[in-house]
Amino acid sequence: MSELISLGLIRGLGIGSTYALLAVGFVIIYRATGVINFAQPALMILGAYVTSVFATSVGIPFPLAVIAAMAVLALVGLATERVALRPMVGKLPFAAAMVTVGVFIVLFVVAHRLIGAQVRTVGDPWGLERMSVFGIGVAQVDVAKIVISMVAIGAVGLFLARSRLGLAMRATSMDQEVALAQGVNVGRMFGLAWAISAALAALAGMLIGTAAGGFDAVLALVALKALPVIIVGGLDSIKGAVYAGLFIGVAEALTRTYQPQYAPWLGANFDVVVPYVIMIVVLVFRPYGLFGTREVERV
Amino acid sequence: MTAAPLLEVDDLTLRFGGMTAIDQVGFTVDDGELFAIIGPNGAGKTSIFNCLSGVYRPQQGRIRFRGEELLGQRPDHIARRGVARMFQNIELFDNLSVLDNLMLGRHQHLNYGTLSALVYAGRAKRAEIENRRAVEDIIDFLEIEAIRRSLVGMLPYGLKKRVELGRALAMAPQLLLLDEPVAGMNVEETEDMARFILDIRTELGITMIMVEHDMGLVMDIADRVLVLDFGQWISLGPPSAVQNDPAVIKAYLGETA
Amino acid sequence: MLAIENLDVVYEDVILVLKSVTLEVPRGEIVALLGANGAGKTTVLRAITGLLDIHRGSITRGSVTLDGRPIDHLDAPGTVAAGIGQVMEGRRIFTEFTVEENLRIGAHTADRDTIGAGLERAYTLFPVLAERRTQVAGYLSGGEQQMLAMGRALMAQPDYLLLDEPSLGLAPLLVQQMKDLILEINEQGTAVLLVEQNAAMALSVASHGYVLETGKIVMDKSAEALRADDDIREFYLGLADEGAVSFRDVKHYKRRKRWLS
Amino acid sequence: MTGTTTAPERGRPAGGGPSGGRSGSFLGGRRGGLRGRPMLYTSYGADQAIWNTPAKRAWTLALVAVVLMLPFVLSRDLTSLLTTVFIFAIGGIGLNLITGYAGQVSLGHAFFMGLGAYTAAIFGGEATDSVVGLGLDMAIWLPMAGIVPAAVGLLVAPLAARVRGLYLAILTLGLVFIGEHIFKEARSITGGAGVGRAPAEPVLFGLDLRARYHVFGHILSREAVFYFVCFAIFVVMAIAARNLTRSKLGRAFAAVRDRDVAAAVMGVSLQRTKTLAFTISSFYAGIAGALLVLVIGRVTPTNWNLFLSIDFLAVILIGGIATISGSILGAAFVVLMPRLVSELADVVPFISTSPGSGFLSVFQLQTMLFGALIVVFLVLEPRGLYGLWIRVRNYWKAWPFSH
Amino acid sequence: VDDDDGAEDETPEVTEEDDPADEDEPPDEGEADGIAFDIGVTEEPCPEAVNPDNGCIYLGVLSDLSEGPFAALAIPITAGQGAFWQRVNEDGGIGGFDIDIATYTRDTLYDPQEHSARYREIEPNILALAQTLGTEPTEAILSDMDSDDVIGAPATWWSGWHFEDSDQGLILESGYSYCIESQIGLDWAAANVAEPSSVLAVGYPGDYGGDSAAGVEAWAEANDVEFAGWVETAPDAVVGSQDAAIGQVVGSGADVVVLAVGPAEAAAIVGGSIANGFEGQFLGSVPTWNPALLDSPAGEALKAVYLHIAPWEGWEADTAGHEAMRESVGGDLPDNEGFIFGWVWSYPIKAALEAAAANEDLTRAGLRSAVDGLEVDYEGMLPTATFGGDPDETATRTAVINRPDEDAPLGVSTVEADVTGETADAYEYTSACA
Ligand SMILES: Nc1ncnc2c1ncn2[C@@H]1O[C@H](COP(=O)(O)OP(=O)(O)OP(=O)(O)O)[C@@H](O)[C@H]1O
Ligand SMILES: Nc1ncnc2c1ncn2[C@@H]1O[C@H](COP(=O)(O)OP(=O)(O)OP(=O)(O)O)[C@@H](O)[C@H]1O
Ligand SMILES: [Mg+2]
Ligand SMILES: [Mg+2]
Repeated sequence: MSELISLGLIRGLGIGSTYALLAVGFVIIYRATGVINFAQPALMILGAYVTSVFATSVGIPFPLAVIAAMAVLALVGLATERVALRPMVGKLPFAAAMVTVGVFIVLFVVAHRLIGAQVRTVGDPWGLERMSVFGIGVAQVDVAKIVISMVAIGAVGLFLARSRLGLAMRATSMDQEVALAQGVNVGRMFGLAWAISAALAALAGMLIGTAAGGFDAVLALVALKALPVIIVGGLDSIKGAVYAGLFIGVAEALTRTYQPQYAPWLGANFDVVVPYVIMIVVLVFRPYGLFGTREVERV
Repeated sequence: MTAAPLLEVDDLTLRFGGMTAIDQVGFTVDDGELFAIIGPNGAGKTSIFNCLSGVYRPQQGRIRFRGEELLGQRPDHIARRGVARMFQNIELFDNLSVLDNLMLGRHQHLNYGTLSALVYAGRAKRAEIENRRAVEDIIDFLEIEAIRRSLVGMLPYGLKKRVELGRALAMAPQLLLLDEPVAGMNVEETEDMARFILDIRTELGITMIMVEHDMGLVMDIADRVLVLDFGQWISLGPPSAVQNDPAVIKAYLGETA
Repeated sequence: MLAIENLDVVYEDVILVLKSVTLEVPRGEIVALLGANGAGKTTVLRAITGLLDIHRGSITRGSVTLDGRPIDHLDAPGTVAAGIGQVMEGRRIFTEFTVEENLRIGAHTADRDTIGAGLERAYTLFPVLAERRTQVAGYLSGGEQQMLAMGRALMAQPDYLLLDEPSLGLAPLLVQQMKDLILEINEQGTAVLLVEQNAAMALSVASHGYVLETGKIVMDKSAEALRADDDIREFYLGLADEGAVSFRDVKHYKRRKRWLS
Repeated sequence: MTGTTTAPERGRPAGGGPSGGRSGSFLGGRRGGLRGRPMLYTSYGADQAIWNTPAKRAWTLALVAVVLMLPFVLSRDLTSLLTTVFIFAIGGIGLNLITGYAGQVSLGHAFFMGLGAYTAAIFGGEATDSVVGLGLDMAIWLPMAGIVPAAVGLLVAPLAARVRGLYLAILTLGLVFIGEHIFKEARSITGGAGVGRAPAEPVLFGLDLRARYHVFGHILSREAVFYFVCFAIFVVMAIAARNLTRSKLGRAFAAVRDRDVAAAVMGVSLQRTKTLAFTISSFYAGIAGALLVLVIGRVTPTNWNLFLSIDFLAVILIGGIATISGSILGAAFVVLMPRLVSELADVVPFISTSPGSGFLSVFQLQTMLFGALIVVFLVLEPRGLYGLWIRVRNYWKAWPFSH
Repeated sequence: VDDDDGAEDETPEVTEEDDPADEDEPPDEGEADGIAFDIGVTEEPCPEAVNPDNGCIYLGVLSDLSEGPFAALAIPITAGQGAFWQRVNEDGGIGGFDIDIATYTRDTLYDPQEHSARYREIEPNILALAQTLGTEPTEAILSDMDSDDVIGAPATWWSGWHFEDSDQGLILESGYSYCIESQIGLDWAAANVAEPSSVLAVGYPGDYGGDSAAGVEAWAEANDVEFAGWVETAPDAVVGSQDAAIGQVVGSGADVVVLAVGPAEAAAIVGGSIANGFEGQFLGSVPTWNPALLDSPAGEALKAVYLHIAPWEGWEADTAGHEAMRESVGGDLPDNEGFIFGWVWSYPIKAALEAAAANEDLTRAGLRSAVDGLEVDYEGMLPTATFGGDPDETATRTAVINRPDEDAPLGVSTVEADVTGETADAYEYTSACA
């Protein structure tokens, strides 16, 4: 029972909320620009690295280090958009997605170069500490993941739904030319989307980098898990990203807790493919994910 | 009127969520007729075309074409039965040449398989050449020889409309659906289009249904006119009768028709 | 006054679409711009509103001025701020936004007070929108969407309103209503540049008209003079000497008219 | 009806060229391509041919001659590299068929390549204690390496045909991950992760392709022998793909890509067309996978990952979307570029060839350049190398009137 | 099909060649000081020659030098080899030749495809491979190495390299195999920690984890102890986290867990298991250690319950080889133990070159034939090894047990050196363990 809760549910919600964080980053860029940002994993690991530098090498307090890292990554996102993605406005979304793959490759090399072959730690205060929630022992880091992710996502969601910039960003995503004609500076909206998304990636990077053995550059690939998440949730739905992220996190954690025992024939590390299996099942029934809007097919 | 009509639509109803786009509409179209559908914006005219060509699945009703039920069939099956159409917003393949667009209209007449396509000899080659001839006939008919190899995306609006008409003709249809063929055209272009439509009827003998807001055109060339409003049938008859129907004037034409 | 002088516009660096176009929209007036498909009418509007570059077009010669101040270097947000609103071809509303959100985004550059005033003006001009303020705009009928687009353009309280084929695809009844609306908006002090295929409608509201043919202004006359012009009557209004011609009697040969300017 | 047509000028297609062109028939001439008027065709057949101008024919022949000469002058290592180019071109053509022509973005190419490689290994590999193998001839295992992935493609297609755009891209990405898991677990076929197995034996009609042969007094290295075999396979498959794309199926692919609803109303079955695109593309992928592992020397389950799929997307994007020749150019670029960079590394400052020193290692430079070039290409020349080639060609055609 | 592939038309005219010698690429054959040589050996001095009068022997290095999974180890390994050969050159080289490994060092990312492409690239210019890292990548080039007569030193401890079947006698390994390693470790733990009632293996699939796990299983069988199973995991980059392994470790109830994973993964498993209430002992295979782990959240846990097994002693050991190695870097510390690995792994190639030079035959064939019966002196770092005999007799079966220690040079200090174990000694070595 306590295994179910601490290794299954809480761990699952913890990792799931980081998936949700990453997925929201994907969704924001997708909605603003119609592009899937494959550079997100590299931004994430750079975020972990910058946090690590601020918190362990520079030695500023951890919360400040995290905020500083988010700011730095926001700038990186802004710059990336300006240099590589802005010229792609109005071209095939698939080509623009491929540009982000190119950006990923470049940033990933940079991350490798910066992080080096050795492992690093982000300098988080949680470590392997545990705490008791309603009498059940859970890892502090899992609780931190859930709380921090949900607060960040909530803030971003509120911003998009309520603020004038949020409205303009959504308008941009629907029709760039018309948004321009309303006086919306479309370029700035793209930049903003990238900045927000990169900052969220940095936050997710920090949370994922809290692994007990530290992190190295290849850990970036974990961010790919957010891809099945956004498909299950629906590419353009923030709500979907959150629900699907949590759901997939828990499904994965339950699989890894119980599958080796109850369904060993599925093979070692089956949990790795669980998100994709869920995604395929969902797509069979809903080709636009659980919360995604159907493309209007009018002729 | 002889024998069974070419097309019989019965009790057609289409809903989107709570909104009823077509409400129990029925009509028939005879062989060789030029039938028009008019009505205010959002009356459901395009939706009827979408039901006829299988793009939308109406919730209820019957669509019989030459006695065969079309309802529930996939669009490509319906196309094979001989129903072709022009779209309200041009739906050409912008990245292909005019020739390829028209050859696409011949798709169902090109009878060869994948393997012979891979080899491109014998049957495939023969079929391509034969159908190319048919397409050249249409190019001739519509006077678009000069733009044969142009990419469609680069053509001006009026010519695009004509190419789209050509593509529908290439399908060698028995029923041709025209959705606002002269929208956005000036008088001169409208006259050209009217001429082509009349020629299609007299020279090729194809039955047509036309949706159009240009009352001048509808009243001049249509045989019968169906008027819809909010998805509902409000009038049907020859242009002169419909034109003076008070319900039509109130819903659609306004005081100056 | 909004003025265009000797304007040349080129797409993709090679396709010359506007050739030395000159036209003026005086403050508070309605000016019609007529022309066949592909003549370049929309391009004229894009040149004014700074939307050329996203269509890979550019101005190669000439100027666009607003009250004597050049505005051809401004981007789209800049022209909106300068007081030019526009309704684009084909309505182009945000289908997933509610009616009110659509209106609000039109006031993106304006301050809070203007938004309130703008909303009020839009809802009095178009009572039907007020009824549907919380509805998703995609479900409005074509005519209502057209009104929403006009309301949205008015939100920033522009001095000049550019309308691109507002009657396109509208039923005859709605064309009537559109005409009345344009007059009403104009009476409230907004100058209108009306781009139309539907010459009859345009010339019945405008005080002055221009005719654009393959990128050149071929006529520049008062609306009255245009209505009386034989060529305009024949090719734009579809009226022969004895009145309307039946489409059934159109002769089957090319009769493209070349204008002499 | 006109029997002759004159194509409009070859430059920008906009506007009207000379119309009619009936005069062409007076000039006679059975095959197209009259001297001095290369764009004049006297029959539809000649118009539709692949090599429809004498210049194209001459170029192609010259190119083939050079390609056949190369192994006699190049080192074994470079010969192998060029063989890899042919194999990547086969895979690239396959991906271009589905993604470039039919518009279905697939990140699953690596999975189908893996399937091909393992099918080949089952039919053509040798059995050991740990893995199965039938040891059959290449004449059997090579077609099987295409057919089995094609069959799997056929199975996957119904789902893939339902989802669109980026949803499909990520769905196919799922195939790669799930495939990798299956490859790791199916130990009796794949040897398992970290172990792998030997690939199929390249014995074609009883001839061992790993041996050296005397040909016309020359000795062919084993790399050269395999080079010729791969070249032959590549040529056949490239021509077949080119044929496909100019047939009704090619047009149907484009129609489904650009406007699927309209295509359906034209009588094109979406389901059938997408399924076909998937199946054929998987066939090409399978063949490429089976041949690729012969160059590598080992089949490992982790080889068939996202990055391999990305390499192939780079092939078609850098080469040129929806062109066969573009796929070939792209393959050459993707395979040869890293080598070029490492050759140049010595002259570039800050780049180390020894570990732990310098600003970037050669590999990092290669990878970074690869990424940067993808960005630069897509930003500057969306039609890729093929587009670049067209520009250069048009420039010279217009010479001396170019500006 | 109307194709124009002339290649197929030529095939009927070919005749198979009977002599497989490299006639197609006449090497710059030569002789210097009476020593015959062909490929990869020149009379010209090496690019940065220590002895400008010497000729040059070029050795290749195929390693994981930037972004592959083992780069953290591979970079110091390669540095260690560089230092080793530098010393050989400073001592006058071999048979009148200096040895160069820098010119043909290539980064292959632990990727078989890259490995074989790079092998083909450098093959025409090298005599042998000073390093070929990873079992899978090495197997990808093995058949080419065989036909090219290229021998090499591995950077892997797979048990298969002991066997002619698996390596064609081309691979000159040093030290124990993972399979023996885990047995010695368990023997030692049983004697010095506590007699276990259940043992568990956790590792990556394949040559590394698989080999290690086979040893654990063999040990359990030989000692009549429950084998709680083999938990297959993979690097964090693949599985995201080690949670799955942690869950199984905690649930297994094993007393001793043998780890064959990467350093970060080892730390995560040890730390995570302890945090979740696991109370057993961990033994880590050679590649599980990295000094940086002491600063990770798992540092304390590692110090408490983790012991590191190594094939030879750490940085400070008191042998002639260690002495020379420390001297080579002049008091600096390498990043990790990889440097020692690279150094030790170089001895067999040096011995082979010396033997070939003594035979006056530095051709590839000559070098290859020198391997059989070759005796390698490790200057005390390892017992003398012999190649070509019966592996059951010749395989090395000694290890060193280390523990994490902040104060020690590379984060570990020796608990006991020259460890042997009953089970390991008795293990019947007839084929690769996995
Ligand atoms: N795919 C769809 N989803 C939701 N509503 C739809 C869809 N297609 C059509 N409608 C609605 O159905 C109604 C009828 O639309 P339709 O396009 O048939 O009108 P129409 O008569 O062709 O009008 P117009 O003259 O403006 O073209 C409209 O209210 C429209 O908004
Ligand atoms: N982005 C573009 N790139 C290239 N050519 C263009 C582009 N946009 C328009 N054109 C061309 O410029 C010419 C003028 O187009 P424009 O849209 O201004 O005409 P219009 O008078 O508004 O026509 P319509 O009545 O169809 O709206 C047309 O020939 C059109 O093909
Ligand atoms: Mg309609
Ligand atoms: Mg226009």
